[in-house]
Amino acid sequence: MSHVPERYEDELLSEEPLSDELLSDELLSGELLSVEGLSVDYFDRAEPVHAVRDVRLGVRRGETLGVVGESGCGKSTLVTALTRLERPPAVITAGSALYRPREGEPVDLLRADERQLSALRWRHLAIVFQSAMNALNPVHRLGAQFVDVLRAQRGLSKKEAQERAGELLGLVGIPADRLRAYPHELSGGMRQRATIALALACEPELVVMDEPTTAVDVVMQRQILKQIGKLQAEFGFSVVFVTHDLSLLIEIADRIAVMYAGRVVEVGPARQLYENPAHPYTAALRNAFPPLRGPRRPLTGIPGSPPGLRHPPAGCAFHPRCASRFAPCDTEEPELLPAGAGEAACHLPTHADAPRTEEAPDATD
Amino acid sequence: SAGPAGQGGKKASDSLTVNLGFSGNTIVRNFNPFSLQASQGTFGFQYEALFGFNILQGGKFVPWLGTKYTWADGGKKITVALDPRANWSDGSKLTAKDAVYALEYVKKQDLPVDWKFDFKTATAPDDHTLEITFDTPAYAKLRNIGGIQPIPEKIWQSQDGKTFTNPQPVASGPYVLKKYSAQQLTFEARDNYWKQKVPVKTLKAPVVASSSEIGKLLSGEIQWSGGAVPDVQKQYVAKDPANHHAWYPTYGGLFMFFNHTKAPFKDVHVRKGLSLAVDRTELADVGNPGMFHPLNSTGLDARTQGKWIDSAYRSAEQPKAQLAAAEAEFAKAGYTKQGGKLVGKDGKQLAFKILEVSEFADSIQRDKVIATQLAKAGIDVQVQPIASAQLDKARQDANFDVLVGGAVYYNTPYNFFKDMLFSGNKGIWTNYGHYNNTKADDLLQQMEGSGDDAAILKTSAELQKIMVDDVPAAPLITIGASAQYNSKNWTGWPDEKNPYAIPAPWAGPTDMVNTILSLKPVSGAKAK
Amino acid sequence: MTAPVVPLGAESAPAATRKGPRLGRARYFVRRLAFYLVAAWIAITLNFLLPRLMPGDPASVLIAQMQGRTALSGDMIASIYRLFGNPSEPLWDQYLTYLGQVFRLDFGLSVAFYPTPVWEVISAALPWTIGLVGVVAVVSFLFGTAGGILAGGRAGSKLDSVATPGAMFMTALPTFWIALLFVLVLGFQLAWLPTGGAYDPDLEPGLSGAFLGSVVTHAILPALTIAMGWAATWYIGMRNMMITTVSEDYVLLARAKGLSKGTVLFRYAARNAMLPSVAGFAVNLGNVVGGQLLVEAVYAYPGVGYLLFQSVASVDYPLMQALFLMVSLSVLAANFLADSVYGLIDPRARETGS
Amino acid sequence: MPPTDASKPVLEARKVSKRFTLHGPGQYGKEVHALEPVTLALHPGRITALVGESGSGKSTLARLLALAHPPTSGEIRLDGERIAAARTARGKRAYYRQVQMVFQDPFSSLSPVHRVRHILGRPLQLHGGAQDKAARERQTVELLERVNLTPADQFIDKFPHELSGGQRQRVAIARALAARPRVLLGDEPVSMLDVSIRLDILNLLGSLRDDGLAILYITHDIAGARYFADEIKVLYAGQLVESGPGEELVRDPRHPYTRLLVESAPDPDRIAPPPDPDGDDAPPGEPPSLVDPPGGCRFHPRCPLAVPQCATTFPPRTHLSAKRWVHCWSHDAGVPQIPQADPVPHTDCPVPHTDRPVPHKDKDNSP
Amino acid sequence: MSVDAAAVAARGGFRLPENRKVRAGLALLSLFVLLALLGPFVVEDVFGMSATAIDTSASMQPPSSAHLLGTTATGEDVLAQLVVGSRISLLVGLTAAVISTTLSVLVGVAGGYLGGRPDALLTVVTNVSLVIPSLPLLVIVASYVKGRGGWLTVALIIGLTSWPWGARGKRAQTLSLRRRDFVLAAEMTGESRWWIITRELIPTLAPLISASFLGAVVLSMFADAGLAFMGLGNINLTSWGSMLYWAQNASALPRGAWWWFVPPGACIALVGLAAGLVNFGIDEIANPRLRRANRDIRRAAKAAAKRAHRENS
Ligand SMILES: Nc1ncnc2c1ncn2[C@@H]1O[C@H](COP(=O)(O)OP(=O)(O)OP(=O)(O)O)[C@@H](O)[C@H]1O
Ligand SMILES: Nc1ncnc2c1ncn2[C@@H]1O[C@H](COP(=O)(O)OP(=O)(O)OP(=O)(O)O)[C@@H](O)[C@H]1O
Ligand SMILES: [Mg+2]
Ligand SMILES: [Mg+2]
Repeated sequence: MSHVPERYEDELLSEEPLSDELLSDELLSGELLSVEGLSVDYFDRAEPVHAVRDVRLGVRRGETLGVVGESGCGKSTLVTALTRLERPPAVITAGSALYRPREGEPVDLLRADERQLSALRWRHLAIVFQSAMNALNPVHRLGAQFVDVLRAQRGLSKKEAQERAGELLGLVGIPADRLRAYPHELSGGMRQRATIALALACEPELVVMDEPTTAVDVVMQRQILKQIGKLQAEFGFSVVFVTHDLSLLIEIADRIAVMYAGRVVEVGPARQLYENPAHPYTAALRNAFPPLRGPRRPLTGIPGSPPGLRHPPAGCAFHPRCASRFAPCDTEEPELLPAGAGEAACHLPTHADAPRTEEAPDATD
Repeated sequence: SAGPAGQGGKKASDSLTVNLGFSGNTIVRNFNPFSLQASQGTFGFQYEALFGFNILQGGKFVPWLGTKYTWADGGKKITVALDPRANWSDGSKLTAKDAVYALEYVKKQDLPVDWKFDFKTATAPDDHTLEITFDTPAYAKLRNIGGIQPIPEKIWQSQDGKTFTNPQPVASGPYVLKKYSAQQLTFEARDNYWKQKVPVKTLKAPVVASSSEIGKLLSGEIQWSGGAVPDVQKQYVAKDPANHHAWYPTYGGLFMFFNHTKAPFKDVHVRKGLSLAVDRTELADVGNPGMFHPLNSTGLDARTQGKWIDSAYRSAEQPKAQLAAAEAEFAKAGYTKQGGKLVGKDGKQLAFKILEVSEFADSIQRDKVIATQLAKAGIDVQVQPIASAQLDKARQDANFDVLVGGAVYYNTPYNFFKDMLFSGNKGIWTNYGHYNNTKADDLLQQMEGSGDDAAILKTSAELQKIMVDDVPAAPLITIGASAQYNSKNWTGWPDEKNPYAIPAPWAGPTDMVNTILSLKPVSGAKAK
Repeated sequence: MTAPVVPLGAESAPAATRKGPRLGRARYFVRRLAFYLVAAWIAITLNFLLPRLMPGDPASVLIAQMQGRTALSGDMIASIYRLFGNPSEPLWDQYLTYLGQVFRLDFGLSVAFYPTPVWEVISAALPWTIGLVGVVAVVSFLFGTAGGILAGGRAGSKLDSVATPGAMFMTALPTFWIALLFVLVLGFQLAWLPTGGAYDPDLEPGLSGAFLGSVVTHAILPALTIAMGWAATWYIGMRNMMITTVSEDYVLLARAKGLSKGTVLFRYAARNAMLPSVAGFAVNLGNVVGGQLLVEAVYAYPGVGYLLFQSVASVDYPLMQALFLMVSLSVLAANFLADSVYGLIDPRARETGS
Repeated sequence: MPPTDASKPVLEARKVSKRFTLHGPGQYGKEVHALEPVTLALHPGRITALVGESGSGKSTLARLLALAHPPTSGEIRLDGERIAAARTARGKRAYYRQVQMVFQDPFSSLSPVHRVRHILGRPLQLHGGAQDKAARERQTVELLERVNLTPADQFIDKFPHELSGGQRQRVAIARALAARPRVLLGDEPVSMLDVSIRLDILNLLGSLRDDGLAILYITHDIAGARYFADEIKVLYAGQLVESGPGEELVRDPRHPYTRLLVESAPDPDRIAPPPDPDGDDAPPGEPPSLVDPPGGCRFHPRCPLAVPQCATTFPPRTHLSAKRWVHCWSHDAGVPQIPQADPVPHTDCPVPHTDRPVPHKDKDNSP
Repeated sequence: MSVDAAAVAARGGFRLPENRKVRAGLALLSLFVLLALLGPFVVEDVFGMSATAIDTSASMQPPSSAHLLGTTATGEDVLAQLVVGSRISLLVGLTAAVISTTLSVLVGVAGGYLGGRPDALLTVVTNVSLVIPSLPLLVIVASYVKGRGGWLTVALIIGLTSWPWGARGKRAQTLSLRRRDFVLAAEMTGESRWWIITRELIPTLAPLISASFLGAVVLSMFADAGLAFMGLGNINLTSWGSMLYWAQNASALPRGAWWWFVPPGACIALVGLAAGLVNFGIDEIANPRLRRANRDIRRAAKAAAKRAHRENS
């Protein structure tokens, strides 16, 4: 509801208007959503968890932006902060997220008050969660969960809302008579598709999907992805798609942001990322997925494990696991700089004394 | 509604609220005078007895329905004259036939009434004369005879005395039941009461939980009560000395009963030792300091029963514990003190239990004090609370060590001693210890046939000697009929100066009714 | 050959199982019912065995006690033996006659309230308990739960930081001791409220305003005493459930949908968080009948709990036995009801075969 | 250890099936037909992958093999000998000395209250004959080193919650190895781990295979199975539908379900979007209810090739080559059971898993 | 409330939890245990006070320097009684809790682990015992055996009537543990059932068992006090419950003798509070969402949020 846990909210009600220069500057880029310097901490103990650190990210109209990273690298924290759904100990400690709707004024989501937000919610900004079982209210019928939002956000009558809900379910291949079912009476795949239909209820411009298919089978996953693609083509919304399955993203995303230890370490077009990763982590990640086709060859994972975010390693957070680390990696934090068609936060391309191997040792193909 | 307003506003002086001490928190609508479960208020206020004795005045005769009695045939025949004014609450006359009917009724149905006694014949030569004959001299039954409660035949003839609950009694007493609820009985004075005009028009008897008794007394919500108010002088009287009164006249004594069928209590030295080890002054001060005092060693109370005590024993009292003397007695029984413990020949410490009724917290408290006192003599005493029915059984079966209990006085010491010493009373009231002494039996036999005080006093002296020398039970302290009353609206209560009745609202019918009929409204109270 | 096309509707429900679920549900229900019948039978049997297993031969104590008070007819003695055990009869025969007597609800006469039949004594006390404890149960549930919803919905708010430690403290206090304190302070020292009984005995029981007012003022202290502990319990349970529920994905989704705060809090979070409490509440209703033994005793409130207290004090075995049976059976009934009704609030519990 | 004969199976399941009886409200007394009669053999030095979607009975089969459930029908054979449901503690111990399991979730498969020392020490004591403390200690260190938890003394005194997921899974594997088993049953042993760690663990298992262990590898991930296993078996709704060498099966799936599985798997190398199995946008349906499963081939309601026969009779096994078979009526329509020539040379296990030349095959036998 | 046993156990074996509530609760409890162990010696032998010495001249005295907590109606020293009484009260509480916890662990864990017929049987037994109201049963049984036996009898009765809730909870916990693979893994290691129950399940459940044990101690102490208050305890013993009983019977309440019944009740309440703290603490360990960050952290969070807000503008 607010970007600070509710208990701090009272003190933050005063709102200052956006500065003009920022607006005009950003408007040029044509991005639907521009995230700048976003940091999120979990204040649960004396030492907070720095779950998202200084993230810059842009979502273009109509595109699918994939966000990938290992477990615990801050993907969910990032998207919940963006949609202003962060849960209590999470505090947004810096940054802005400028949202430019097709009509109306741009809004900085991170500073929008409750009123502004509820105007944006679901009509502009919808979300799909990982586990559909948990995302649907178990004690309400499926229909009711469509109807309440349609009535609240679109002002439809109950009857109209019911009809519309039926149509929406139809979009994802679920017969309208299932509106009367309780969530537990639906199969996992149907529930997941239902939540996607729900996300589209108010024809939003941006749909954030946090691992929407991890709980379903590959077959069902494929089917759901196909449906998302079709709906996206039809309605033209942008998708932020969070997953840790890089091979899946490469297939479906236009651009991919790779996260590691709370930071975006590389962003770029999907194909480029696959074929020509700029960051050793991206390369290593790619190589951790055995290919479905082609010759079998020995693969190795990434040695070590992701760092804790309470005390992320100094310098590049990946350096303890990186095979091509060199002098500055453990002290200087690399910035996200243009690399190829995208950007990467790595010292390798920018430092003169970087070890000049053709490629990072793991990233051979 | 808390506070004095509960008395009923402007008509305050017409009514009085009394705590009759209903057992349980609800009143059972049972006014059958032959049921021992009869609700309080059945006797006295409604059913009346023939006559009574005021033990506070040395057993003075108190006429009631019967105005006088005469013995004939050496105690084998008694004639009671009935008050010709006596009538029933429905207006009809109460005659000697009604008394005869009650006697026959109880006999025929074998009802468990406490005044029940054996007789040969009971007749009513005329409406106001009752004649009862016996096979043996029956002087000692006078109290039971006085307790006879006549009943109107027309109502009772169709009833089973065991089960009839008699919800709306027709009786001869000053009050009739006006309203019954499980929480309160409301009595209304009869205007056709035969004896006199009834001063208190409305008598309310609500249920009062013992925990709230003192509060209600203090607030004036109840004006007459007989509960066990702890430290009544400080807690009640001192709070308003002009109006709050507490008088606990002695009506009996508290005794430590030994089980005479069981070692080591068979040994008189043990009994004496135990008796010597008790500190009676301290005991008297437990709970209600200043209200009780140590008993005379004969078991009688020197202050109220003094005239029956043999001159040799007039001042035989043992207020303080005499541990050295006790130790000497125990030594005679083979007990020696070793390291603070009184140890017998078998090497074991003298140890026993005092059984006590579990509901009586104050009795348990008192027993615990005795236990602590005896502990000083090196004896291990535990108090064990048990259900009263179980206690009855334990007494009957002589299945206990020591009990502490009360014995009550009557018009003469005969009943007292018979209760306590008669071997035929083993296990029941109050020869709990199964005391068996042929000499005592003979003496009692002798006394039963004597009609005059001098003869009674002579035999009694010998019984007193048995009490002192053989200690069948150890006399402890007096017991008093606890009564608290408020003189703000009503005066004329019995007190030390005018002990015309025992004022406890649970006392005998004549005492209780005598009290209520003697009250006078305080003139100022009406204006309030 | 054309492949059989799978119609979309085929996903909706496995048609072949239409008959199945109902049968399954019936069997499930029958099993629950059987369980409660077994439990009832065990309660009844326990009631039979208790006095027979206990030391002190209650039957003869009872007979001795009754004989001290009234002349006992042969019938009554027989009845006492039936209920409390006759050492001379084989246990099995005793059991059968006992069962017969139980089914006729014949528990004999109360000792403490002789000669009132036990059931009459109980039925006089029952309305008071049901009235007092029942109202308190409902009210404390509503208050406790509502407080828990508000506090749990906004963990860390003022309400939460004040009420939660308070409630924790409340649950740690022995209820009868609170009753004692209330009696001392509110009853005696401030004399604000009556501390004994159920109404002013001067008043005519009826529907008069004065009488009802008196009933209410007499009920305030006992009610408050019981309600504080219960409400605190409900509060804590609800708050913790709420905190857990509020961070469920479906609540987050409801927030994401831009629904109003109230809708999110109540329709989404509270409704789900309440499920365990509601289940607990129904079970708790069974305890209503048992009353709040000690609280009723402290306030001398003429309900079932106090009755039990009195029956214990006056060793009224017939009354004790009947009370125990009655309380047991009501708890069973309430549990059975709770089991059966739970499906109404939680659709997952009324499973249709999947 | 008995001599390892690569051609003879160590552990076999012969026509085992499993039904579970349900107890909840609304389904009381119903049965889940979790596994239809399935035959499967594990060979020394060979990894057999079992692939199938969720609920297809993979874990059930693994648990039957681990004697965690008694089979409803069929039998389990160890070294050709029938294992009567080992009830006694001795019987169980003897069996578990040969067969061990690695579980999916390393977070729940290690007791939270014991240290690594205890977790590994117990099986060593029970099975390894390491009775005295010193021997136990030594062997524990060896085990830790074997699963690359070095230096071992850094890990030996830790509680599971002090370890990362990958480290925990290594401890779990070490525990399984402590009994020196000949069979390792892995029920999705890496699916809960981060991608970056998965390969390490799989490579570790691969090296154990090279030591002669028979491994059952259960997974969702067909690409992983191809990478790692020697042969793949595909389970659908409790029925084994296809089996074959991994590479070949993925390249040339013969059962319509296998094909669907392969086509659905993410594949960055895919140039064109996968052909829609139904030709249009209709979703390919969902796995059937196992309480009330469809008759015949359970895939028939979703199968694009289904014929009426499919709904009534489960197709018999069609051997496509010595190592490949499939259960599908489309392969049984009177055509010869075994194709005349099998272009894929089958070297017997153990198969070197590196750079095995896989001749490309264009021939497509599917209808 | 369901608490995940393994989640609790996973927080570090048997070490003292860092949770403040747990620590405060345990500290308070240790204080009372210490009081019960040493208090009577100190009070009786060092200060020469007596819990039973009667002094009718000093009855019902409010706290003074001679009697720090005043005296009873028979002039006993309330402080001495309080200290001496702590022993019996805790003894009854502990013994009853040991009995009921042992029973509940045996029944619950065995049932949950063994499953099948033994479980069905144990479950029925538990559920039946559960629906048979324990308080009236307790009271009635106590009234039958009244006065026979000492504190042990009372403890026994309480212990034997109060196990079913615990058993149910432990069974549920065990069932959820049973689904965890480490139990299966232990079986596959070749451990015996008994070993698994005693070395795997019970240790894992240990934090919960100890929390429920503390709960049982408190409930037993409440029950003991209640029984004593009704006069169903052994009145020769001094316990907090019997103090309340005597106070009630001597009308301490209407007489305003708060010093007589407030201290024993407060002691019981404090022990209750201590166990409550431990329980709430354990809940928080198991379910971190219930935990509330301490004030410093909340302040830091607030400051960070504010800063972010300002910077953007
Ligand atoms: N409530 C919380 N309190 C403290 N730390 C938290 C909390 N929630 C998440 N974190 C930490 O924040 C970091 C990022 O968590 P997040 O859930 O965003 O990761 P993720 O990338 O979505 O992981 P996954 O792939 O497992 O969903 C993790 O290190 C996690 O431990
Ligand atoms: N103990 C059980 N009682 C009842 N049904 C069971 C039980 N165990 C498994 N099943 C059912 O048997 C079927 C097969 O389950 P199984 O766990 O073997 O599937 P799986 O292939 O391992 O799935 P996943 O990939 O989700 O682990 C499922 O429908 C499951 O619900
Ligand atoms: Mg996430
Ligand atoms: Mg599985």
